[in-house]
Amino acid sequence: MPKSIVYEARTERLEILDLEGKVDLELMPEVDQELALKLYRHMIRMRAYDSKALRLQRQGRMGTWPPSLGQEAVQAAVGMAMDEKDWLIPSFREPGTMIAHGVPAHLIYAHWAGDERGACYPENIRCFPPAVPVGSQWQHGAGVGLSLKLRKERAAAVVFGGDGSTSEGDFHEGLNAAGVFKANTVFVIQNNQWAISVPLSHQTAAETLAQKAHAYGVPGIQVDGNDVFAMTLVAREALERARSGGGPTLIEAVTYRLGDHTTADDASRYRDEAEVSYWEKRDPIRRLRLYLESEGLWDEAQEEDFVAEVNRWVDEQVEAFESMAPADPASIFDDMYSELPSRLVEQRELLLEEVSR
Amino acid sequence: MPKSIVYEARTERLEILDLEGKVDLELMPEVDQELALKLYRHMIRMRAYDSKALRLQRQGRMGTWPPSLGQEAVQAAVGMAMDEKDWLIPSFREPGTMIAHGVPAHLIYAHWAGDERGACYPENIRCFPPAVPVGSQWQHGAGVGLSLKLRKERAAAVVFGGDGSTSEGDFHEGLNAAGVFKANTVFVIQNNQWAISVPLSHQTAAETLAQKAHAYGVPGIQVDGNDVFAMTLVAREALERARSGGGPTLIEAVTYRLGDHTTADDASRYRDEAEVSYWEKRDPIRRLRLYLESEGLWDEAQEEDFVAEVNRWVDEQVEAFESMAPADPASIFDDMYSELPSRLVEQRELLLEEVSR
Amino acid sequence: MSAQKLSIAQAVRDAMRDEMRLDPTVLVLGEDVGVDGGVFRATEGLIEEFGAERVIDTPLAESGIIGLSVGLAATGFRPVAEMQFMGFVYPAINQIFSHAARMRNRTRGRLSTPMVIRMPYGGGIHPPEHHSESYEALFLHTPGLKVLVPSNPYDAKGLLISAIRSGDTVAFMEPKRIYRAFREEVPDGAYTVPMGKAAIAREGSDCSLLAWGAMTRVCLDAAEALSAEGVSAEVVDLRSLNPLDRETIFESVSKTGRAVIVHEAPRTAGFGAELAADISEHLLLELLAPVRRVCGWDTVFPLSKLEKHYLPNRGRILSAVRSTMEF
Amino acid sequence: MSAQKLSIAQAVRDAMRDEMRLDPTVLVLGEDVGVDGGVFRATEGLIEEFGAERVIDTPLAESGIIGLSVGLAATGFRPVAEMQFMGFVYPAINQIFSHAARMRNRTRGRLSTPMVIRMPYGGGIHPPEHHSESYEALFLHTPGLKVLVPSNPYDAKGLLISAIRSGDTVAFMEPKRIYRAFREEVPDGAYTVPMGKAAIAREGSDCSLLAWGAMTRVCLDAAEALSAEGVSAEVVDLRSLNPLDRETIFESVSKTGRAVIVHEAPRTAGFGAELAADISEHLLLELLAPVRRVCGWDTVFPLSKLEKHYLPNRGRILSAVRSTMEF
Ligand SMILES: Cc1ncc(C[n+]2csc(CCOP(=O)(O)OP(=O)(O)O)c2C)c(N)n1
Ligand SMILES: Cc1ncc(C[n+]2csc(CCOP(=O)(O)OP(=O)(O)O)c2C)c(N)n1
Ligand SMILES: [Mg+2]
Ligand SMILES: [Mg+2]
Repeated sequence: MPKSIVYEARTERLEILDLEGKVDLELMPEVDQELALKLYRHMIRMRAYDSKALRLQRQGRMGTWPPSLGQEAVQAAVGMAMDEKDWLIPSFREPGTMIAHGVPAHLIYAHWAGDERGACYPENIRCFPPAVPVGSQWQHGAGVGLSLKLRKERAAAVVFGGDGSTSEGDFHEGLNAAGVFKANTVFVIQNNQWAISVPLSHQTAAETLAQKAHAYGVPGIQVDGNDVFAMTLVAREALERARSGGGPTLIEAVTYRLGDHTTADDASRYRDEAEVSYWEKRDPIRRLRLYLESEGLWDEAQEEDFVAEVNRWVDEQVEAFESMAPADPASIFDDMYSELPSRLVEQRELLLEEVSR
Repeated sequence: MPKSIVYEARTERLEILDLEGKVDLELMPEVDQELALKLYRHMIRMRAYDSKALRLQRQGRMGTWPPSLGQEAVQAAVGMAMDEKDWLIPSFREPGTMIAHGVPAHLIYAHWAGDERGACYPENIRCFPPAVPVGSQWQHGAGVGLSLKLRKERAAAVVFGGDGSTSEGDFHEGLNAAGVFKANTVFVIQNNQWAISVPLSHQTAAETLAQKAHAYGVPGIQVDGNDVFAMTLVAREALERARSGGGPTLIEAVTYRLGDHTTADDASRYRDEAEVSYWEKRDPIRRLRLYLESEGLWDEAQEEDFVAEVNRWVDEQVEAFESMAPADPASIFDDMYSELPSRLVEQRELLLEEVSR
Repeated sequence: MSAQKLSIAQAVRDAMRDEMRLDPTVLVLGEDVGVDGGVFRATEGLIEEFGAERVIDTPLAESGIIGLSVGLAATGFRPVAEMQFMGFVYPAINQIFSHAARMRNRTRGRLSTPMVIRMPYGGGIHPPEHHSESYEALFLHTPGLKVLVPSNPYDAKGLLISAIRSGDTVAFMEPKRIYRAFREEVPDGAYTVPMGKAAIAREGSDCSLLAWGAMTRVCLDAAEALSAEGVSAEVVDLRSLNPLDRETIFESVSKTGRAVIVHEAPRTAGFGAELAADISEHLLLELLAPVRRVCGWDTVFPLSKLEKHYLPNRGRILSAVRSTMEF
Repeated sequence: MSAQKLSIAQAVRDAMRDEMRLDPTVLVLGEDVGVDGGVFRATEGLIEEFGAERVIDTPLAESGIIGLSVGLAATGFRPVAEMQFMGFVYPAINQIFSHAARMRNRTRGRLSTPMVIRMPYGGGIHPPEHHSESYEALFLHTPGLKVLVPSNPYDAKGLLISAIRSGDTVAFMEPKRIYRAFREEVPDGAYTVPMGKAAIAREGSDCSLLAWGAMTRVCLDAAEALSAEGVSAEVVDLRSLNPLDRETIFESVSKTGRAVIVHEAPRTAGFGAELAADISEHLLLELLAPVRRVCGWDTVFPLSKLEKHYLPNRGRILSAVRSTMEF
C-alpha cells in the first residue's frame, strides 16, 4: 500500500427550521412545543435585556457592552439544554446562556457596569465569570470537563468562544487536551462571522470552523446557529455524550452579530449594509415566531402581553443593580489571597485613610 | 438541505521504498541514482556525526545532545531538496538538514558544547539557530514564509518540529497564519513517536498528525519518514508549491527515535525493547542500502572506504570546534543590543575587572 | 518643517506613515489595524496608503503576531506590531522574551529582530477587565528589550520613529488615557527623539518627581499644586526606560535631595523599585529623605467603579512629597 | 516522627506523596511526571502509588497545563502542576497571570484556584538554552500569586505542603542546581513550614546577606570566608518571597546597618530592587552603607562555557560586602 488513505473525514451541518418557520420533521420528529415556547420567551427576554444595556450605556449608566443581537438562538438553546449540574464557562457574549443557567441577570449588568461583585454569583450556580482575554477560557472548559470526569459526576462543562477566539493557541491546547482526556466538555463556537473588524475569511483558511475538530480526534459539527431547534438537538446530543463519558464535542454555531462589536465599536466602518440585511432575514427570533404562529402557539396579543412583562423584568434588573450599595473602596484588596499578606494590609489601611479624609 | 456535508477530507500517506529496499516505480518512475547515493552518503555521515557527539558527551567534551539516530532519512531528504535560497528554521533535532543546507558541522557541535558562537553561521547560510522552547519555531516558519512571499522571492521557508511540539499553541497559530497568508512555508513534523517519555497516543487523540492540516485549510500529507525516496518526493512537491506561491504544506514524517531523548534521558524507563526492535527493522539507512546494493550502486568495499572518510571528516569537525579560541567572557554582553546601553557598559567593565583579577 | 496640532494617537499614526514612506521594509501588523484603522484609530489611513501587504490584519493571536514578526524581522523587514491592549500581551510573552529579545545575542549578531511592539497601556478609560494594565516592569527585567513611553505627541512621534529605526526589539507603550486628551504641535515628516534621554518636564529644586507616560501629567499637576505650598518640585519625564538616562535622574535627585517615583503598575517589584534602589545606592549621602514610591496597589486593576481608588493621583503624590519634605 | 536523609528533589517528591495520601483532591500533572517520574525524578513513584488519574502526563503544552489546572482547581481539585523548567513557563504566563492569579479577587471570593506551580529554576547545571532562568520577579510583580523558594530539603518539603494547602496559586521554585547536592534529615509524614517567615541561616552582626534558593548556600560560603577577614555576616534565607517576612529583614538590617542582596536573575528590576528600595526607604537613617545588589548581569543567561561568568559567586559577594564595610 504505497499510497494510501490514512484518514477520512467529513463534517456535517444541521438545519431544521427554515426561514419561513417550517420544521424538517424527519430530523426533529417530535418538536417539544412547550420548549419551543420557553425558548421563544427567553430569546425575547434576552433581546430586551441586551437593548436595555445599550441604552444604559448611552446614558452613562453602563460600561462597555458586547451586544448579543442576532445570536439569541445559540445562547438560549444551549442554556436550556444544560442541567443545573453542568458547568458553564462563558466567553463574554453569552448573557443569554448565563441567565438561562441561573446567573442573576442584574449581576451581569453590574459586572459590565464596572462592579466586581457582578461576577460573584450565588454559590449553587455553576458558572465561571466572563473571560475577556480572548480564547483563554477554552482550556478552562477542558479542565472543568476533566474535573467532572475524574469525580465521575454525570455532568458536562460547556465552554463558549467566538470565531476569532479559535485562532488563539489556547483553543488548540484546550481541544487537544479534552480529546486526549476524553473530558466531559462541550465546546461551542459562536461563529458570528466577525472578530471586531476581521471577517472569518481573514481569520483562517479553513472552510468551516467545525472541521478543526479533526485535528483533535474529536467529533465536530456545524449547525445553523439561528435555528433554535437544530441548536437544541446538537447541544443535547453533545451534552449527553459529555455527561456519559463519551468525550468532548466541538459545535460551530453559525450565526451573525447584527450589532456593533461593543459599544466602543462602529461596525459600519468595516462592513456592508447588504451583508447585515442578508442576515437580518435570518433573524432567529423571527424564524421561531413564524413557526409558533403557524402552529397556533403564539399570536400578536400574547406577544404584546409578554413584551410588557419582559419590560417590567428588565426594569427590575436595572433597579436591582443600580440599587446595590456602593462597593467599599477597600474591597479591591478583598480576596486577593486566602489571607491578606501584611504588605497588603498596610496598603489597605493607606487607602482607607485616604478615603476617610 | 437540512443535514448536509460541509467539509470532506482525506489524508494520504506515501511510501515508495519497502523494507527490503524495493522501490514502487509507479510512484517514483525515475529514481535519481546520483541523488540516492548522495542521500546515502549524507545519512551515513550524519549517523557517525551523531554518535561521535554521544561519545564526546560521555567524555565531558559535549553538553546535552539530542540524538538523531533513526531519523536520518527525514533530515537528509529535506535538506537535499532545499535550495540555497530557502530558509531553514530548525527545531533542535535536525543537524542532518542543517548540515545539508550548509551550516558548518563543527558549529553545531560548538553550540551544543555550550558556545554561543556555534549559532553564528556564515552570512550566506539561510538558517535560524535551533529553537529549544518547544513549538516556538513554527510561527517563525510562517513569518519567514510570509517574508519571502512579500518580497516575491522564489524560495521557501522550511520549519521543523517534533510530534510533541504539535501540542503547543504556537503550532496552531503558525499553521493558521500560514494558511491565511498563503505563506511560502513547508512545515515538517518529525513524528518520532515520543516526546521524551510521552507517547504520541497521550499527545493527541488524532489518528494522524497530518490530518491537523484540515484545521487550517492547508494541504497535509503523511509520509514514511524512514523512506528517503518518499520523503524526497513529498518535500520537493511541498517546496515547489511554497516557492511558486501555492501556499504552505504540512508534512508528517513518521519515523522513530531509536536513541534516548537526549544524553540526559534514559528511554528504557518508559518504553519497551520490543518497540525499539520493531523500528530497528525499519532503519532508514538499512533500507536505502538494500536498494543501492540491489541496483549495484554500492558494496561492502565502498562502504568501508566511505566510513573511513567519514570518520576523518567527523574528527575534523571535533578538531575544528575544540580548537576554537576560548570565548571572551565579556562576549556575553555582545550583541545584546545594536548598541550597548550605559548600564551594560558598566556591567561589562565590572566583569572584565573581575576576570583580570 | 511645518507642523500640525496632533493628539498622541495621531502622532503615533503619523510616525508610522512617515517612516513607511521612507522605508519600504516597514510593515504594520496586528488585530484590526487594517480596514478598521485600529481600535484606537492609531493606524487610520495606513491601509489605504500602503495596501494590505504592508498593513496586515492578522488572525486573533498575539503569540502569532509576534512569532510572525520574528520571522519577518530576521529576514529583513521592520515590523511594527500592535497588541490591542498591553493587558493582552501575555500570550505573546514567550515569543517576545524567549525569541525577539534574544535573537541577536544568541546568534552573536548573525540574526536580529528589529521590531516595535506598540501597546496602549494604563488606566483611566473605564474599560472591562484586562484593559488597564501596565506591564513595563516585566519588559524591563528581560534583557534585550528597549522600552519607551512617551507622554506627549511630539515625543510619541519622534520616539516611535527612533524605535522603528533602532535595530532592536522595542516595547512602545502608549498612554491610552491621554491618547486624545490634548493636541500639541508636531512637525510634519520624519524626525527622531533620541532614546536614552529623559526630559525635564518642569524644573524645580526641592523634590524630584520621576514618572513616565500618563503619570507625567499627573505629576505636573501635583507640582503645580505643590508650588502653591511653596514646594518646588522638578518633574522628570523618563520617556525611555531602557536605555535609561540615569545621569539626568541622578543629577536631578542630587540637586533636590529628594525623590518620589510615580507609576501605575503595582508597587511590588515595579520599575519604581529599580529606580529607588538605584538612587538610594548611588546617592545615599545626598538624600535628604527616603525615596518614596506612589504606585498602583498590589491588587488586580479594579473595574471602573473603584478604579479611581487604585490609580496614583494628585492627592497621593502630594502626601508623598510632603512626607518627604518633612522627613 | 522518624526521619530520613533526603535530597531536595526527594523531599519535594515526599511532600507530594504525603499530601496526596492525606488529601484525595491533590493531583499532579505536567510533562513526563507520570511513567518517567519527572525529568528530575521529583515525581518518581507517584504514578505507581496513585495511578494515572491523579498523576497525569499531559500533552506538551504549558498554557494547557495551567489552563486545565485552573478548571480543575476552580471545581475542587488541588493541582500541583510542573513546568519542566522555569525557562519554559512563558507560554503559560497568560493563564497564570490573567486567570490563576485573579480568579478569587475578580469573583469576590466565589471561585478560587488553589494550585501549586512547581518550577525547577536557576543556573549551575550547564544545560542548553532556556534551562537556567530565574523569573521570580515577574511572579512577584503580579498581584495574586505567592512565591516560595526553598534552599534545603527540610524547607522544601514543609513549604511545598504549605503551598498545596494554601488555597492560593503558589509559584514554587526549586533550585535545581542543588536538587541532589546534599541530603539532610527530613521527617517522615506531612508537616508544614510556614509561608511568610524568613530563616536566619547564619547569625552575624556586620552585614546582612539576603538571598533565597541556591544563592543561600553561596552566601553561607561567602559568610564563612568573610569571618576569616573578621567580618561577621548574617545570612537571611528569605524562603518565602510573597508573603515576605519584612520584619525579619528589617530587624537584621537594623542590627547590622548593611545589606547585600544576592540573586541569579538579571539585576535590573529584579526582586533585589524591591528589597533594596524597601530597606532604603524604611531604614535610611540606620544604614551605614548603601544597599548593594549582587545579581546576574542584564544579559541572556549564557551557555555553559561562559556560565560561570554570569552567576553571582563568592568573589562577587565578598567584593560587595567589602565595599559596604569600607563605605
Ligand atoms: C487576547 C485578547 N486579544 C485581543 C482582545 C481584544 N478583543 C476583544 S473581543 C475581540 C474579537 C473577538 O472576536 P470573536 O472571538 O469572534 O468573538 P466576538 O466578539 O465576535 O463574539 C478582540 C480582538 C482581547 N480581549 N483578548
Ligand atoms: C516549551 C517547552 N516545554 C518543555 C520543554 C522540555 N522538552 C524538551 S524536548 C521535549 C520533548 C519534545 O518532543 P517532540 O516535540 O516530539 O520532539 P523530539 O524531542 O521527539 O524530537 C520537552 C518536553 C521545552 N524544551 N520547551
Ligand atoms: Mg466573532
Ligand atoms: Mg518526538
